[in-house]
Amino acid sequence: MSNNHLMEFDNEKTTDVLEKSKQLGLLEKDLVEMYRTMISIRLFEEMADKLYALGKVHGTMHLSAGQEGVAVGTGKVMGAEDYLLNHHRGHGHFIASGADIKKMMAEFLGKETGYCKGRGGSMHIADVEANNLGANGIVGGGIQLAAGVGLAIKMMGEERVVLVIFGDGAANQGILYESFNMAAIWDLPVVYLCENNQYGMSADVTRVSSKVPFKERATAHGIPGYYIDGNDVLAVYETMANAVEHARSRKGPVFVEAQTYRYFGHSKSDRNLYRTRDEIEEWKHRDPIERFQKLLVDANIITEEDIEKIYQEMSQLIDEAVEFAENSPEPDVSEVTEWVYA
Amino acid sequence: MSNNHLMEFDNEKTTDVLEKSKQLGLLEKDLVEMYRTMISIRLFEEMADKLYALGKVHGTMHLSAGQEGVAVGTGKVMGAEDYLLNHHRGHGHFIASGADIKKMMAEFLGKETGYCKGRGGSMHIADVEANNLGANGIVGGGIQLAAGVGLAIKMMGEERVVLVIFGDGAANQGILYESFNMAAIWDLPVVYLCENNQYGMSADVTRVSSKVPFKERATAHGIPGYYIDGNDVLAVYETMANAVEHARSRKGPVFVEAQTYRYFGHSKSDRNLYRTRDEIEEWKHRDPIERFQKLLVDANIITEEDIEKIYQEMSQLIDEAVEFAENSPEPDVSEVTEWVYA
Amino acid sequence: MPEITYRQAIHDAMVEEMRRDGRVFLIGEDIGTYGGAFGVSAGMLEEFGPGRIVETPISEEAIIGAAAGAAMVGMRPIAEMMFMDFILLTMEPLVNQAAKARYMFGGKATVPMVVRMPGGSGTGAAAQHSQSLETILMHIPGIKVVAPSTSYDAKGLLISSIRDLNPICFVEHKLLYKSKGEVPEEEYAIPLGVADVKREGRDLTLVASGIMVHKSLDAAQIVAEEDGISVEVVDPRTLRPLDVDTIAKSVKKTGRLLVVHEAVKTAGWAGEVMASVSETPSWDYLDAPMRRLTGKDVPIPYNRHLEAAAVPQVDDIVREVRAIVNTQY
Amino acid sequence: MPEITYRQAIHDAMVEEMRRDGRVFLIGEDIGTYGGAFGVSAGMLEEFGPGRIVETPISEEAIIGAAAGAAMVGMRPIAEMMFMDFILLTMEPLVNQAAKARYMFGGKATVPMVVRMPGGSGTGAAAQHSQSLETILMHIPGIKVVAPSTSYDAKGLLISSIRDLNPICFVEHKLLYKSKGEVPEEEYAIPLGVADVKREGRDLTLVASGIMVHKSLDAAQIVAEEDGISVEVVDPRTLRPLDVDTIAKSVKKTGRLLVVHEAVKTAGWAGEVMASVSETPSWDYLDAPMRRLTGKDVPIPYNRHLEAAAVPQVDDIVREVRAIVNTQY
Ligand SMILES: Cc1ncc(C[n+]2csc(CCOP(=O)(O)OP(=O)(O)O)c2C)c(N)n1
Ligand SMILES: Cc1ncc(C[n+]2csc(CCOP(=O)(O)OP(=O)(O)O)c2C)c(N)n1
Ligand SMILES: [Mg+2]
Ligand SMILES: [Mg+2]
Repeated sequence: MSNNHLMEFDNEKTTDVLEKSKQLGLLEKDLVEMYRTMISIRLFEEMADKLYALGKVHGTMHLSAGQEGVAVGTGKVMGAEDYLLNHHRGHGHFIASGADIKKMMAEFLGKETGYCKGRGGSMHIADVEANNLGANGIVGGGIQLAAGVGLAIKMMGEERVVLVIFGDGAANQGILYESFNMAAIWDLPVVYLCENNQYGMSADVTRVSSKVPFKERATAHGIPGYYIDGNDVLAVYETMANAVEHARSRKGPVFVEAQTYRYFGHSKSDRNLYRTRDEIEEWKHRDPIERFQKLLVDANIITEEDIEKIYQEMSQLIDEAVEFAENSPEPDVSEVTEWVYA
Repeated sequence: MSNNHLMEFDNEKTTDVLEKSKQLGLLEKDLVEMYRTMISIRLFEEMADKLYALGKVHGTMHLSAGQEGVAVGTGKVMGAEDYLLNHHRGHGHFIASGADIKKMMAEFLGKETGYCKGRGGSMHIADVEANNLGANGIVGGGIQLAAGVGLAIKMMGEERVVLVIFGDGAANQGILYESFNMAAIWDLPVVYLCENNQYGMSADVTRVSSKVPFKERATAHGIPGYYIDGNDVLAVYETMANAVEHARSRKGPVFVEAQTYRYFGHSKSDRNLYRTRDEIEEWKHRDPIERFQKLLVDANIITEEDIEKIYQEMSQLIDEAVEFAENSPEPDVSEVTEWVYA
Repeated sequence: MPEITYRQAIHDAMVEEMRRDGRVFLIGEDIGTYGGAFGVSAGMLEEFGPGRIVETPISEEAIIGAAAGAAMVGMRPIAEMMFMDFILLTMEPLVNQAAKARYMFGGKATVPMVVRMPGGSGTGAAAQHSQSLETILMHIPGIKVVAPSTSYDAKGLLISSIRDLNPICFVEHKLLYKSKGEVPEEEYAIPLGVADVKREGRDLTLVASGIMVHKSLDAAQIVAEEDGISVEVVDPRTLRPLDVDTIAKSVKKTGRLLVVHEAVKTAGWAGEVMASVSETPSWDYLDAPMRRLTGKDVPIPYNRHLEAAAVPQVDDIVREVRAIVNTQY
Repeated sequence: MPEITYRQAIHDAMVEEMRRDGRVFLIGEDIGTYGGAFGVSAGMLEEFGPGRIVETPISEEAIIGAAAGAAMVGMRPIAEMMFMDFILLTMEPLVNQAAKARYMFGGKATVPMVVRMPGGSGTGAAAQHSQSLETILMHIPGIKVVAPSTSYDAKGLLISSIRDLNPICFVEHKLLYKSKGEVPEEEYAIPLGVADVKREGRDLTLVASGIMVHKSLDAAQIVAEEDGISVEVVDPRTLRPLDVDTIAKSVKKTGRLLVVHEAVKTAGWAGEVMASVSETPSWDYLDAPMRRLTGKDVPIPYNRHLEAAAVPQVDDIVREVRAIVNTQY
């Protein structure tokens, strides 16, 4: 195993950020905002890791450091009215979609002020009012819910789309193909985003998958498929913008596979035996944040000072979130049986 | 709906039976035997229909008249040591694989002498000793059992292959894609045969399937796929022989989709509202038996007299089977709880 | 009141609710032109069109997943499983997603969906098309399980189920589709969680559901005539939530309990009824051990005599009632 | 005897059986280099190679389908579900195929397979990774359900399960993996279907399984010391077939029954124990209503206090035992 299975991407590599952003209709402030969000995700994940090590986070969590390009390139495209079905490694996507990190931290600490009043935790974090229909503890669990949401959108004649995110491992769950088929025959506004970080837990994607990239599995269902560099945030933005436009204009579902990499272990029980330090280092050379940062600096959009400041600001926000979470009340144990039924 | 979605087949149409059979290594007696088996299936299904109408068959059954080309072209290829996972419309395949029609009839009549001692009926008929691992009442239910059998064959280092048969409707069950993926990554000796008779119950295959023919769904998994005329028995034989050879020589799984048509309703509750008489008639012009018969007669391999005689012989065998079944004892009700556990 | 079939009652409930509420739609296999495997939705495609009578590929897990997703964003799906047995293909979205979303999300989601499914044996469909799996569904917090035995109950309970905000498993019995019963012409709804005493009696409380209500009523009539035994037949109608009050009240009166279900014995819901009664003061009034008469612990066999032997029949119920009432404890 | 962990006991049983019988193999997700999510198969890839430690894609239904198919033709698969919750994705091949093949085919097939699955709460994994679904599996004719509570039982029962000719659901409890217990060095097997009295007592029979055995033993110790109440703790070890004899014998002696399980209350297997006891002469010896103490009827919440409140704890058991023993009926 290694990375030499990576194929040529469908996207053009972003080299000139000014030209690319013009093409995409992104202003400088959009670029800076995207950069800031990427930083906030990275720092958030590092803090989550710390809290876990301190025993403050119960259970397990799945960190997405390294995958910020996919999260931010995607989040920037989605409208507030669009639905999101997230997966277990979804902190970044949730943040990029505008989450309140205070409520996220509070949820991780199991507090009543958390998004799910401490009932869900990282694996089930949701914000239904904001159209975020939840992370999912079942690999592939959100895929067909998304088709149902797409069906509802179509029935109600709305302009929204639904985005469902899942990993390379999830791509081998049969439900994806039932979902592809249904979404295709009914032209549902579903955007399937496969975040391929090379592994499903310890399983190298090439060892457990009959053929990569996966996009052929989509096109075999008549669904347009894209295979892109997920560590190039503007490439993600561009492809996702096209994908969402396709779905929103009632042309049916789209499939996007974004290649990326996670730096942390799969979850807290992971001893990283299935991959080498070298491999991790190799991917760090393609770090989505550093790549984007370099482009921004080279184009004089941000300075080293700005970067420093952004890191400080984001750190502070995260510290505030932790403080909020720590000071929040625990759920009332007498309410343990509430909210089973509506 | 109509038949104009039929694409060009991957097989060459059989026009010269002598040349074709020479190519395939089939002797004249093989051809006659194949013809006889086709007749026996047709007559068997007609008799089953009669018995059902007389109230002698309990429950439901799914008749395969019209699909004899697939059954016989396939059955002739398979070796006795090969495993079969059949589906609910599998009488023809069972007969073509050498079943004892007496025991089949006895099973339909729920008798102790039936293949499953009257416990299974048409939907669960099996002959485990002869490597027939059963029809299946669950659409798609045999697909992944087959991969497991393939895995066992591989582990034991045997030369066998496993054939799994399912319909166009079953092709939309997600388990098929989990199975494709597993069989492909492990190079399992599984032959997937999709018997596309245009409908899954009342559902026109083109209405409920994102893309036909299905073979692209197999090739997207790196599995060779063929789309053939199932009503051309020698074309079926040829393709299946290649497919089985591929699997047997440890090159991994293969997928074959054979186009055909069922004449009877889906099951006994079917009022055929979803298709027209014209369509049924149109397909009868492509009847697999008549087509083969004409080729055999034209090539002077059989005469009209032979045909008459074959019909008579087969009819008699079937009558004998019915008699056997009718005279067989019912299971002993006191044994109803036997054979739950081994 | 006009008499209509159980099938018609279910059909009418769906049609009326779909006329009343544009969010209600039907999703399943062969529910359009074919009218459903048991004909329940016959004619609905003509009235509501393919936009609301959503015919699917054969992809049960996807049907339930789609229903759950649509329900989470405001629709009111009624999903049809062609046979109850196929619910086994859908346990992931049903149990891990639909049933838990509300709780996991801290009370912020609702999943108003109904899954209709014909269960039970008696048609010769054998092991994979004849199961009675309601107990499994009862064991899932977040799900309600409804199992009507008459046309009247079927219509009234289905209307309440469609209007309910939770995932509902609505268990129909194949052999009841042709049964007839009085159903009012005016709109009505039967609240979920309320049992119905289908026959009053003094000597023994018989709890039964679905087809077993009818067999039990027949048995009750026989023992009344032949033995002078007075059986009270309680039909829970909703298995979860279970109306323990009504059952316990009856047991307090009769001092004896027999639970009859078609589902197989081991870990079947008879145990739930007994455990629930044990938790009430009625336990003190028991004059005999609580008993159950259930399906045998076997897959349903094909042969019609074996099939009949696998589940309780009227004679079996008569025998069991006599044994309980006539034994001295 | 050496003390080993429950995890090690399961590991050893698999290793020894794989050495003994070339037909035995392991199939599941991340069972190779990773050693399984709970480390149970650590090191096995090195000994047996990828030919017998079969690492799969994330395709649970396919794992169970493949195991069933392989078993039907002579192999002896041990399938690992990473979490018991995922068995819900596999109900089709498990229930409709593996469990029924033998019966449907008139006794002519055998499906010798073991499905190992860690169940239960207590690790903060929340609603989709903490379920106790054994009751559902118990309701399926053709399946046996095994649920060991100690290292000794785990090893002996797993060996019997691997040698058994039927589909076995082998339920492990996550919180027990690190628990230690004595296990003999020589080969042994514990027959399926035989309960074990984990503590003898006179006043009350407490039936518990898995982690609840330990909580119950702790509670028994407390009430013995503080109240002089003598609790007999019966661990069925195999939930299906259930050793009703041992339970009934105990109830006959103590006159009181409490069933403790982590699974949610409604339609949980406590009811099966009660129904079974009702069917024995021991019913006559009951001095108090049979009771159950179970998981609450909720999905398992994430917050650790809520999570603990959702399932029986030692204090709850103590309270319940006292209430039963001290109440006059
Ligand atoms: C149905 C199911 N199977 C297995 C798991 C355990 N599990 C959680 S995440 C994971 C790997 C998922 O891989 P992938 O989809 O690539 O996502 P990634 O973790 O790489 O982001 C596994 C096996 C699960 N939660 N659900
Ligand atoms: C899981 C499942 N879903 C639905 C059914 C009901 N059913 C039986 S056969 C059938 C149609 C199957 O279509 P296809 O696979 O094309 O096979 P055909 O009947 O055309 O031979 C359906 C819907 C079933 N038996 N199992
Ligand atoms: Mg991954
Ligand atoms: Mg078909």
